[in-house]
Amino acid sequence: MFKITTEVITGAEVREAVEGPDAGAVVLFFGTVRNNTDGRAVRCLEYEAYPPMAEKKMAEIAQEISEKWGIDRVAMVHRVGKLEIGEVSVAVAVASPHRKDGFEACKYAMDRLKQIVPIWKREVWADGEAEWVKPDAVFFDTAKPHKTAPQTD
Amino acid sequence: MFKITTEVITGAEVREAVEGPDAGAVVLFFGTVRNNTDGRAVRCLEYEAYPPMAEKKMAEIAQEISEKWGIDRVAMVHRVGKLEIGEVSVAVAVASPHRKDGFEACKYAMDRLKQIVPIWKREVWADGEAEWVKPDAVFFDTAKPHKTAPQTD
Amino acid sequence: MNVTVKYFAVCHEMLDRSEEEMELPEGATVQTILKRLEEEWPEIAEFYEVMQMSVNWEYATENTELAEGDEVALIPPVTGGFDV
Amino acid sequence: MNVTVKYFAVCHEMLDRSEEEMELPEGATVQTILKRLEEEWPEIAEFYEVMQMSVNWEYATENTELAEGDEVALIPPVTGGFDV
Repeated sequence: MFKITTEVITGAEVREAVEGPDAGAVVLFFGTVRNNTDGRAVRCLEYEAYPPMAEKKMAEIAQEISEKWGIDRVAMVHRVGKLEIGEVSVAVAVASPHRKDGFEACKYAMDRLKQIVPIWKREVWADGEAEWVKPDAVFFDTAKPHKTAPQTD
Repeated sequence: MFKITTEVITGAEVREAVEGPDAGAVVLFFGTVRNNTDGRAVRCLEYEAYPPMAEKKMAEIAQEISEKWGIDRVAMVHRVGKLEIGEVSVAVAVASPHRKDGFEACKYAMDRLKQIVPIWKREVWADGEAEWVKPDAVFFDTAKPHKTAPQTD
Repeated sequence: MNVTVKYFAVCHEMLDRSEEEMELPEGATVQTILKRLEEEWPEIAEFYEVMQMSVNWEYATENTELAEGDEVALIPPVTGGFDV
Repeated sequence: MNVTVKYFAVCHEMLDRSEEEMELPEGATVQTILKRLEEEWPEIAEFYEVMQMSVNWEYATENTELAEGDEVALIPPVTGGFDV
Protein backbone atom coordinates (compact mmCIF):
# COMPACT_ATOMS: atom_id res chain seq x y z
CA MET A 1 0.00 0.00 0.00
CA PHE A 2 1.62 3.19 -1.28
CA LYS A 3 -0.69 6.11 -1.20
CA ILE A 4 -1.06 9.85 -1.37
CA THR A 5 -4.22 10.87 0.42
CA THR A 6 -6.19 13.92 1.47
CA GLU A 7 -7.77 11.95 4.34
CA VAL A 8 -6.70 11.89 7.97
CA ILE A 9 -4.03 9.25 8.58
CA THR A 10 -4.89 7.05 11.57
CA GLY A 11 -2.10 4.51 11.27
CA ALA A 12 -4.59 1.65 11.02
CA GLU A 13 -4.39 1.75 7.22
CA VAL A 14 -0.66 1.07 7.06
CA ARG A 15 -0.70 -1.34 9.96
CA GLU A 16 -3.46 -3.46 8.48
CA ALA A 17 -1.65 -3.46 5.15
CA VAL A 18 1.41 -5.17 6.65
CA GLU A 19 0.00 -7.33 9.43
CA GLY A 20 -0.36 -11.06 9.08
CA PRO A 21 -0.32 -14.19 11.23
CA ASP A 22 3.30 -14.95 10.33
CA ALA A 23 4.75 -11.44 10.83
CA GLY A 24 5.58 -10.83 14.45
CA ALA A 25 7.33 -7.45 14.56
CA VAL A 26 5.65 -4.33 13.27
CA VAL A 27 7.52 -1.03 13.29
CA LEU A 28 5.59 2.13 12.56
CA PHE A 29 6.72 5.65 11.99
CA PHE A 30 4.47 8.70 12.17
CA GLY A 31 5.52 12.18 11.21
CA THR A 32 3.29 14.80 12.77
CA VAL A 33 2.98 18.53 12.36
CA ARG A 34 4.86 20.36 15.07
CA ASN A 35 3.82 23.68 16.53
CA ASN A 36 7.22 25.20 15.73
CA THR A 37 10.17 24.93 13.38
CA ASP A 38 13.47 25.97 14.91
CA GLY A 39 11.52 27.89 17.49
CA ARG A 40 9.30 29.85 15.08
CA ALA A 41 5.59 29.27 15.69
CA VAL A 42 3.80 27.32 12.96
CA ARG A 43 0.10 27.81 12.22
CA CYS A 44 -0.28 24.85 9.88
CA LEU A 45 1.44 23.02 7.05
CA GLU A 46 0.45 22.44 3.47
CA TYR A 47 1.70 19.48 1.50
CA GLU A 48 1.56 19.11 -2.24
CA ALA A 49 2.47 15.94 -4.12
CA TYR A 50 2.82 14.56 -7.60
CA PRO A 51 0.64 11.56 -6.75
CA PRO A 52 1.32 9.01 -9.51
CA MET A 53 5.06 9.54 -9.36
CA ALA A 54 5.06 9.67 -5.55
CA GLU A 55 3.24 6.34 -5.32
CA LYS A 56 5.59 4.83 -7.92
CA LYS A 57 8.63 6.00 -5.93
CA MET A 58 7.18 4.62 -2.71
CA ALA A 59 6.80 1.25 -4.41
CA GLU A 60 10.42 1.48 -5.55
CA ILE A 61 11.54 2.08 -1.96
CA ALA A 62 9.62 -1.04 -0.93
CA GLN A 63 11.42 -2.93 -3.69
CA GLU A 64 14.77 -1.70 -2.35
CA ILE A 65 13.77 -2.90 1.12
CA SER A 66 12.80 -6.27 -0.29
CA GLU A 67 16.24 -6.57 -1.89
CA LYS A 68 18.17 -5.38 1.17
CA TRP A 69 16.31 -7.15 3.96
CA GLY A 70 14.01 -9.65 2.27
CA ILE A 71 11.05 -7.82 3.81
CA ASP A 72 7.96 -7.63 1.61
CA ARG A 73 5.51 -6.06 4.02
CA VAL A 74 5.94 -2.32 3.71
CA ALA A 75 3.22 0.33 3.54
CA MET A 76 3.50 4.09 3.17
CA VAL A 77 0.91 6.81 3.14
CA HIS A 78 1.46 10.56 2.88
CA ARG A 79 -1.22 13.16 3.34
CA VAL A 80 -1.53 16.30 1.21
CA GLY A 81 -3.43 19.54 1.65
CA LYS A 82 -3.64 21.61 4.78
CA LEU A 83 -2.60 19.90 8.02
CA GLU A 84 -3.14 21.22 11.51
CA ILE A 85 -0.70 20.99 14.44
CA GLY A 86 -0.48 17.42 15.71
CA GLU A 87 -1.92 15.83 12.58
CA VAL A 88 -0.04 13.00 10.90
CA SER A 89 1.63 13.88 7.60
CA VAL A 90 3.24 10.53 6.89
CA ALA A 91 2.98 6.98 8.18
CA VAL A 92 5.23 4.05 7.34
CA ALA A 93 4.71 0.48 8.53
CA VAL A 94 7.07 -2.45 8.19
CA ALA A 95 6.32 -5.99 9.34
CA SER A 96 9.24 -8.34 9.65
CA PRO A 97 10.25 -11.60 11.28
CA HIS A 98 13.15 -9.84 13.07
CA ARG A 99 12.76 -6.60 14.93
CA LYS A 100 16.24 -5.32 14.14
CA ASP A 101 15.52 -5.53 10.41
CA GLY A 102 12.13 -3.92 10.94
CA PHE A 103 13.64 -0.85 12.63
CA GLU A 104 16.34 -0.53 9.98
CA ALA A 105 13.92 -0.95 7.09
CA CYS A 106 11.42 1.53 8.51
CA LYS A 107 14.14 4.12 9.04
CA TYR A 108 15.43 3.46 5.54
CA ALA A 109 11.93 3.95 4.10
CA MET A 110 11.68 7.37 5.77
CA ASP A 111 15.20 8.38 4.68
CA ARG A 112 14.47 7.44 1.08
CA LEU A 113 11.01 8.98 1.13
CA LYS A 114 12.57 12.32 1.93
CA GLN A 115 15.09 11.88 -0.89
CA ILE A 116 13.12 10.66 -3.87
CA VAL A 117 9.36 10.96 -3.34
CA PRO A 118 7.96 14.09 -4.97
CA ILE A 119 6.15 15.75 -2.09
CA TRP A 120 6.61 19.34 -1.01
CA LYS A 121 5.91 21.14 2.21
CA ARG A 122 4.87 24.71 2.69
CA GLU A 123 5.13 26.21 6.13
CA VAL A 124 2.47 28.68 7.16
CA TRP A 125 3.82 30.60 10.12
CA ALA A 126 1.68 31.85 12.95
CA ASP A 127 2.22 35.41 11.72
CA GLY A 128 0.63 34.52 8.36
CA GLU A 129 3.77 34.37 6.26
CA ALA A 130 4.27 31.22 4.25
CA GLU A 131 7.10 29.58 2.38
CA TRP A 132 7.96 26.42 0.53
CA VAL A 133 10.60 24.49 2.37
CA LYS A 134 13.68 22.96 0.90
CA PRO A 135 15.89 20.39 2.61
CA ASP A 136 17.91 22.03 5.41
CA ALA A 137 16.93 25.56 4.39
CA VAL A 138 14.09 27.67 3.17
CA PHE A 139 14.06 27.23 -0.57
CA PHE A 140 12.03 30.17 -1.59
CA ASP A 141 10.40 33.02 0.26
CA THR A 142 7.11 33.78 -1.35
CA ALA A 143 6.54 37.44 -1.97
CA LYS A 144 2.92 37.05 -2.90
CA PRO A 145 0.41 35.04 -0.90
CA HIS A 146 0.02 31.48 -2.13
CA LYS A 147 -3.33 30.68 -3.68
CA THR A 148 -4.23 28.07 -1.12
CA ALA A 149 -2.70 29.73 1.90
CA PRO A 150 -5.04 30.73 4.71
CA GLN A 151 -4.78 34.48 5.19
CA THR A 152 -6.66 34.60 8.45
CA ASP A 153 -7.32 32.09 11.13
CA MET B 1 3.20 5.11 30.84
CA PHE B 2 4.69 1.77 31.82
CA LYS B 3 2.10 -0.89 32.21
CA ILE B 4 1.38 -4.58 32.48
CA THR B 5 -2.16 -5.23 31.32
CA THR B 6 -4.61 -8.03 30.69
CA GLU B 7 -6.47 -5.84 28.17
CA VAL B 8 -6.11 -5.88 24.38
CA ILE B 9 -3.33 -3.53 23.26
CA THR B 10 -4.50 -1.22 20.47
CA GLY B 11 -1.43 0.99 20.20
CA ALA B 12 -3.51 4.09 20.90
CA GLU B 13 -2.62 3.92 24.62
CA VAL B 14 1.13 4.21 24.04
CA ARG B 15 0.81 6.65 21.17
CA GLU B 16 -1.39 9.04 23.14
CA ALA B 17 1.01 8.80 26.06
CA VAL B 18 3.90 10.20 23.99
CA GLU B 19 2.25 12.54 21.51
CA GLY B 20 2.34 16.28 21.86
CA PRO B 21 2.31 19.40 19.71
CA ASP B 22 6.09 19.75 19.88
CA ALA B 23 7.04 16.11 19.18
CA GLY B 24 7.11 15.44 15.47
CA ALA B 25 8.43 11.91 15.07
CA VAL B 26 6.70 8.97 16.69
CA VAL B 27 8.18 5.49 16.37
CA LEU B 28 6.08 2.54 17.47
CA PHE B 29 6.92 -1.09 17.87
CA PHE B 30 4.35 -3.86 18.14
CA GLY B 31 5.20 -7.46 18.90
CA THR B 32 2.42 -9.78 17.81
CA VAL B 33 1.80 -13.48 18.31
CA ARG B 34 2.94 -15.46 15.30
CA ASN B 35 1.29 -18.64 14.09
CA ASN B 36 4.58 -20.52 14.25
CA THR B 37 7.94 -20.61 16.00
CA ASP B 38 10.77 -21.99 13.91
CA GLY B 39 8.17 -23.66 11.73
CA ARG B 40 6.24 -25.37 14.54
CA ALA B 41 2.56 -24.40 14.63
CA VAL B 42 1.54 -22.28 17.61
CA ARG B 43 -1.97 -22.36 19.05
CA CYS B 44 -1.60 -19.43 21.40
CA LEU B 45 0.81 -17.84 23.86
CA GLU B 46 0.57 -17.21 27.55
CA TYR B 47 2.48 -14.42 29.22
CA GLU B 48 3.09 -14.07 32.92
CA ALA B 49 4.67 -11.04 34.56
CA TYR B 50 5.81 -9.75 37.91
CA PRO B 51 3.84 -6.52 37.46
CA PRO B 52 5.29 -4.09 40.03
CA MET B 53 8.89 -5.03 39.17
CA ALA B 54 8.15 -5.10 35.42
CA GLU B 55 6.69 -1.59 35.52
CA LYS B 56 9.64 -0.39 37.62
CA LYS B 57 12.11 -1.85 35.11
CA MET B 58 10.23 -0.27 32.19
CA ALA B 59 10.54 3.10 33.91
CA GLU B 60 14.27 2.46 34.36
CA ILE B 61 14.62 1.79 30.61
CA ALA B 62 12.89 5.09 29.93
CA GLN B 63 15.36 6.75 32.29
CA GLU B 64 18.26 5.18 30.35
CA ILE B 65 16.76 6.54 27.12
CA SER B 66 16.44 9.97 28.66
CA GLU B 67 20.12 9.87 29.58
CA LYS B 68 21.32 8.52 26.22
CA TRP B 69 19.16 10.52 23.80
CA GLY B 70 17.50 13.23 25.88
CA ILE B 71 14.12 11.74 24.94
CA ASP B 72 11.51 11.87 27.68
CA ARG B 73 8.48 10.60 25.80
CA VAL B 74 8.56 6.84 26.06
CA ALA B 75 5.66 4.50 26.76
CA MET B 76 5.58 0.73 27.09
CA VAL B 77 2.77 -1.72 27.66
CA HIS B 78 2.95 -5.50 27.83
CA ARG B 79 -0.01 -7.79 27.91
CA VAL B 80 -0.27 -10.90 30.08
CA GLY B 81 -2.57 -13.91 30.05
CA LYS B 82 -3.58 -15.92 27.00
CA LEU B 83 -2.98 -14.28 23.63
CA GLU B 84 -4.31 -15.50 20.31
CA ILE B 85 -2.44 -15.48 16.99
CA GLY B 86 -2.09 -11.95 15.65
CA GLU B 87 -2.72 -10.24 18.98
CA VAL B 88 -0.27 -7.67 20.25
CA SER B 89 1.87 -8.77 23.19
CA VAL B 90 3.95 -5.63 23.56
CA ALA B 91 3.83 -2.05 22.30
CA VAL B 92 6.49 0.62 22.68
CA ALA B 93 6.15 4.24 21.56
CA VAL B 94 8.84 6.91 21.43
CA ALA B 95 8.26 10.50 20.41
CA SER B 96 11.31 12.53 19.53
CA PRO B 97 12.34 15.68 17.72
CA HIS B 98 14.65 13.63 15.44
CA ARG B 99 13.56 10.48 13.71
CA LYS B 100 16.98 8.81 13.85
CA ASP B 101 17.00 9.05 17.63
CA GLY B 102 13.41 7.84 17.75
CA PHE B 103 14.25 4.64 15.86
CA GLU B 104 17.35 4.00 17.96
CA ALA B 105 15.58 4.66 21.23
CA CYS B 106 12.59 2.47 20.34
CA LYS B 107 14.88 -0.39 19.33
CA TYR B 108 16.86 0.09 22.53
CA ALA B 109 13.66 -0.04 24.59
CA MET B 110 12.73 -3.40 23.06
CA ASP B 111 16.25 -4.78 23.47
CA ARG B 112 16.32 -3.82 27.13
CA LEU B 113 12.77 -4.97 27.75
CA LYS B 114 13.79 -8.45 26.69
CA GLN B 115 16.82 -8.31 28.98
CA ILE B 116 15.59 -6.94 32.28
CA VAL B 117 11.79 -6.81 32.46
CA PRO B 118 10.40 -9.81 34.35
CA ILE B 119 7.90 -11.23 31.87
CA TRP B 120 7.76 -14.84 30.75
CA LYS B 121 6.27 -16.51 27.74
CA ARG B 122 4.79 -19.96 27.48
CA GLU B 123 4.23 -21.41 24.06
CA VAL B 124 1.18 -23.59 23.58
CA TRP B 125 1.72 -25.58 20.43
CA ALA B 126 -1.03 -26.57 18.04
CA ASP B 127 -0.67 -30.18 19.20
CA GLY B 128 -1.51 -29.18 22.79
CA GLU B 129 1.99 -29.38 24.28
CA ALA B 130 3.19 -26.34 26.13
CA GLU B 131 6.50 -25.05 27.42
CA TRP B 132 8.02 -22.04 29.06
CA VAL B 133 10.45 -20.36 26.72
CA LYS B 134 13.91 -19.18 27.58
CA PRO B 135 16.04 -16.83 25.48
CA ASP B 136 17.32 -18.65 22.39
CA ALA B 137 16.15 -22.06 23.57
CA VAL B 138 13.39 -23.89 25.33
CA PHE B 139 14.09 -23.48 29.00
CA PHE B 140 11.98 -26.21 30.41
CA ASP B 141 9.74 -28.87 28.92
CA THR B 142 6.72 -29.28 31.08
CA ALA B 143 5.91 -32.87 31.86
CA LYS B 144 2.61 -32.06 33.49
CA PRO B 145 -0.02 -29.76 32.00
CA HIS B 146 0.22 -26.20 33.26
CA LYS B 147 -2.65 -25.07 35.40
CA THR B 148 -3.73 -22.34 33.03
CA ALA B 149 -2.99 -24.13 29.76
CA PRO B 150 -5.93 -24.79 27.48
CA GLN B 151 -6.18 -28.52 26.94
CA THR B 152 -8.70 -28.33 24.12
CA ASP B 153 -9.49 -25.71 21.55
CA MET C 1 4.76 16.57 -30.88
CA ASN C 2 2.74 17.43 -27.81
CA VAL C 3 3.73 16.83 -24.20
CA THR C 4 2.17 17.73 -20.87
CA VAL C 5 4.35 19.72 -18.47
CA LYS C 6 3.52 19.84 -14.77
CA TYR C 7 4.66 22.39 -12.18
CA PHE C 8 4.67 21.79 -8.45
CA ALA C 9 5.18 23.77 -5.29
CA VAL C 10 7.47 26.75 -5.89
CA CYS C 11 7.42 26.21 -9.69
CA HIS C 12 3.64 26.14 -9.65
CA GLU C 13 3.75 29.41 -7.78
CA MET C 14 6.36 31.12 -9.95
CA LEU C 15 4.70 30.19 -13.22
CA ASP C 16 1.20 30.63 -11.79
CA ARG C 17 -0.07 27.41 -13.36
CA SER C 18 0.05 23.76 -12.43
CA GLU C 19 0.31 22.25 -15.90
CA GLU C 20 0.16 22.97 -19.59
CA GLU C 21 0.37 21.33 -22.98
CA MET C 22 3.50 22.19 -24.95
CA GLU C 23 4.07 21.67 -28.64
CA LEU C 24 7.69 20.76 -29.26
CA PRO C 25 9.74 20.06 -32.38
CA GLU C 26 10.75 16.49 -33.21
CA GLY C 27 13.94 15.57 -31.38
CA ALA C 28 13.08 17.80 -28.42
CA THR C 29 14.62 16.96 -25.06
CA VAL C 30 13.95 18.05 -21.51
CA GLN C 31 16.40 20.87 -22.21
CA THR C 32 14.03 22.24 -24.85
CA ILE C 33 11.36 22.75 -22.20
CA LEU C 34 13.76 24.34 -19.71
CA LYS C 35 14.89 26.88 -22.31
CA ARG C 36 11.37 27.76 -23.25
CA LEU C 37 10.41 28.36 -19.60
CA GLU C 38 13.48 30.49 -19.08
CA GLU C 39 12.41 32.76 -21.94
CA GLU C 40 9.09 33.34 -20.22
CA TRP C 41 10.43 33.73 -16.69
CA PRO C 42 14.21 34.26 -16.49
CA GLU C 43 14.27 33.92 -12.69
CA ILE C 44 13.30 30.28 -12.92
CA ALA C 45 16.74 29.44 -14.30
CA GLU C 46 18.23 30.23 -10.89
CA PHE C 47 16.47 27.18 -9.55
CA TYR C 48 17.43 24.79 -12.31
CA GLU C 49 20.55 23.68 -10.48
CA VAL C 50 18.61 22.47 -7.47
CA MET C 51 15.66 21.15 -9.45
CA GLN C 52 15.10 17.79 -11.04
CA MET C 53 12.95 16.82 -13.99
CA SER C 54 10.82 13.77 -14.57
CA VAL C 55 9.48 12.14 -17.71
CA ASN C 56 6.60 9.73 -17.31
CA TRP C 57 7.02 9.55 -13.51
CA GLU C 58 10.72 8.76 -13.65
CA TYR C 59 13.62 11.11 -12.93
CA ALA C 60 15.21 12.29 -16.17
CA THR C 61 18.18 14.36 -17.29
CA GLU C 62 18.33 17.43 -19.51
CA ASN C 63 19.24 15.17 -22.40
CA THR C 64 16.32 12.78 -22.06
CA GLU C 65 14.53 12.70 -25.41
CA LEU C 66 10.82 13.25 -25.47
CA ALA C 67 8.05 11.53 -27.39
CA GLU C 68 4.46 12.37 -28.24
CA GLY C 69 2.21 12.27 -25.18
CA ASP C 70 5.00 12.27 -22.60
CA GLU C 71 4.24 13.70 -19.17
CA VAL C 72 7.10 15.91 -18.03
CA ALA C 73 7.40 17.56 -14.63
CA LEU C 74 9.64 20.08 -12.89
CA ILE C 75 10.55 18.64 -9.52
CA PRO C 76 11.74 21.18 -6.93
CA PRO C 77 13.77 19.72 -4.04
CA VAL C 78 11.43 17.30 -2.31
CA THR C 79 10.56 17.95 1.32
CA GLY C 80 7.95 15.37 2.17
CA GLY C 81 7.62 13.41 5.35
CA PHE C 82 8.92 14.76 8.57
CA ASP C 83 11.52 17.46 9.11
CA VAL C 84 14.35 15.93 11.03
CA MET D 1 11.86 -12.35 60.41
CA ASN D 2 9.19 -12.93 57.79
CA VAL D 3 9.54 -12.39 54.07
CA THR D 4 7.29 -13.07 51.09
CA VAL D 5 8.77 -15.22 48.33
CA LYS D 6 7.25 -15.18 44.84
CA TYR D 7 7.60 -17.81 42.12
CA PHE D 8 6.96 -17.16 38.45
CA ALA D 9 6.68 -19.14 35.25
CA VAL D 10 8.67 -22.35 35.44
CA CYS D 11 9.39 -21.87 39.17
CA HIS D 12 5.71 -21.40 39.86
CA GLU D 13 5.12 -24.62 37.99
CA MET D 14 7.88 -26.62 39.67
CA LEU D 15 6.97 -25.57 43.17
CA ASP D 16 3.24 -25.61 42.43
CA ARG D 17 2.65 -22.32 44.21
CA SER D 18 3.01 -18.68 43.23
CA GLU D 19 4.07 -17.26 46.58
CA GLU D 20 4.53 -18.01 50.24
CA GLU D 21 5.54 -16.48 53.52
CA MET D 22 8.87 -17.71 54.87
CA GLU D 23 10.18 -17.31 58.37
CA LEU D 24 13.93 -16.81 58.31
CA PRO D 25 16.61 -16.39 60.97
CA GLU D 26 18.13 -12.98 61.57
CA GLY D 27 21.00 -12.36 59.15
CA ALA D 28 19.37 -14.44 56.43
CA THR D 29 20.32 -13.72 52.83
CA VAL D 30 18.87 -14.67 49.45
CA GLN D 31 21.10 -17.75 49.73
CA THR D 32 19.11 -18.90 52.78
CA ILE D 33 15.96 -19.07 50.69
CA LEU D 34 17.67 -20.87 47.80
CA LYS D 35 18.98 -23.56 50.15
CA ARG D 36 15.61 -24.06 51.75
CA LEU D 37 13.93 -24.50 48.36
CA GLU D 38 16.60 -26.94 47.30
CA GLU D 39 15.85 -29.11 50.32
CA GLU D 40 12.25 -29.31 49.30
CA TRP D 41 12.82 -29.78 45.56
CA PRO D 42 16.42 -30.70 44.65
CA GLU D 43 15.79 -30.34 40.89
CA ILE D 44 15.29 -26.61 41.29
CA ALA D 45 19.02 -26.18 41.97
CA GLU D 46 19.73 -27.10 38.35
CA PHE D 47 18.10 -23.84 37.33
CA TYR D 48 19.82 -21.62 39.86
CA GLU D 49 22.66 -20.82 37.48
CA VAL D 50 20.32 -19.35 34.86
CA MET D 51 17.97 -17.76 37.36
CA GLN D 52 18.07 -14.37 39.01
CA MET D 53 16.64 -13.18 42.28
CA SER D 54 15.00 -9.94 43.23
CA VAL D 55 14.47 -8.23 46.55
CA ASN D 56 11.84 -5.52 46.71
CA TRP D 57 11.57 -5.34 42.90
CA GLU D 58 15.28 -4.95 42.33
CA TYR D 59 17.72 -7.58 41.10
CA ALA D 60 19.75 -8.99 43.95
CA THR D 61 22.62 -11.40 44.53
CA GLU D 62 22.84 -14.51 46.69
CA ASN D 63 24.53 -12.40 49.34
CA THR D 64 21.89 -9.70 49.55
CA GLU D 65 20.76 -9.48 53.14
CA LEU D 66 17.09 -9.61 53.93
CA ALA D 67 14.95 -7.65 56.32
CA GLU D 68 11.52 -8.08 57.86
CA GLY D 69 8.76 -7.70 55.26
CA ASP D 70 10.98 -7.97 52.18
CA GLU D 71 9.44 -9.25 48.97
CA VAL D 72 11.78 -11.73 47.35
CA ALA D 73 11.26 -13.35 43.94
CA LEU D 74 12.84 -16.08 41.86
CA ILE D 75 13.27 -14.68 38.36
CA PRO D 76 13.68 -17.29 35.61
CA PRO D 77 15.27 -16.02 32.39
CA VAL D 78 12.92 -13.32 31.10
CA THR D 79 11.33 -13.85 27.70
CA GLY D 80 8.89 -11.00 27.34
CA GLY D 81 8.22 -8.98 24.26
CA PHE D 82 8.72 -10.42 20.87
CA ASP D 83 10.87 -13.39 19.88
CA VAL D 84 13.45 -12.15 17.49
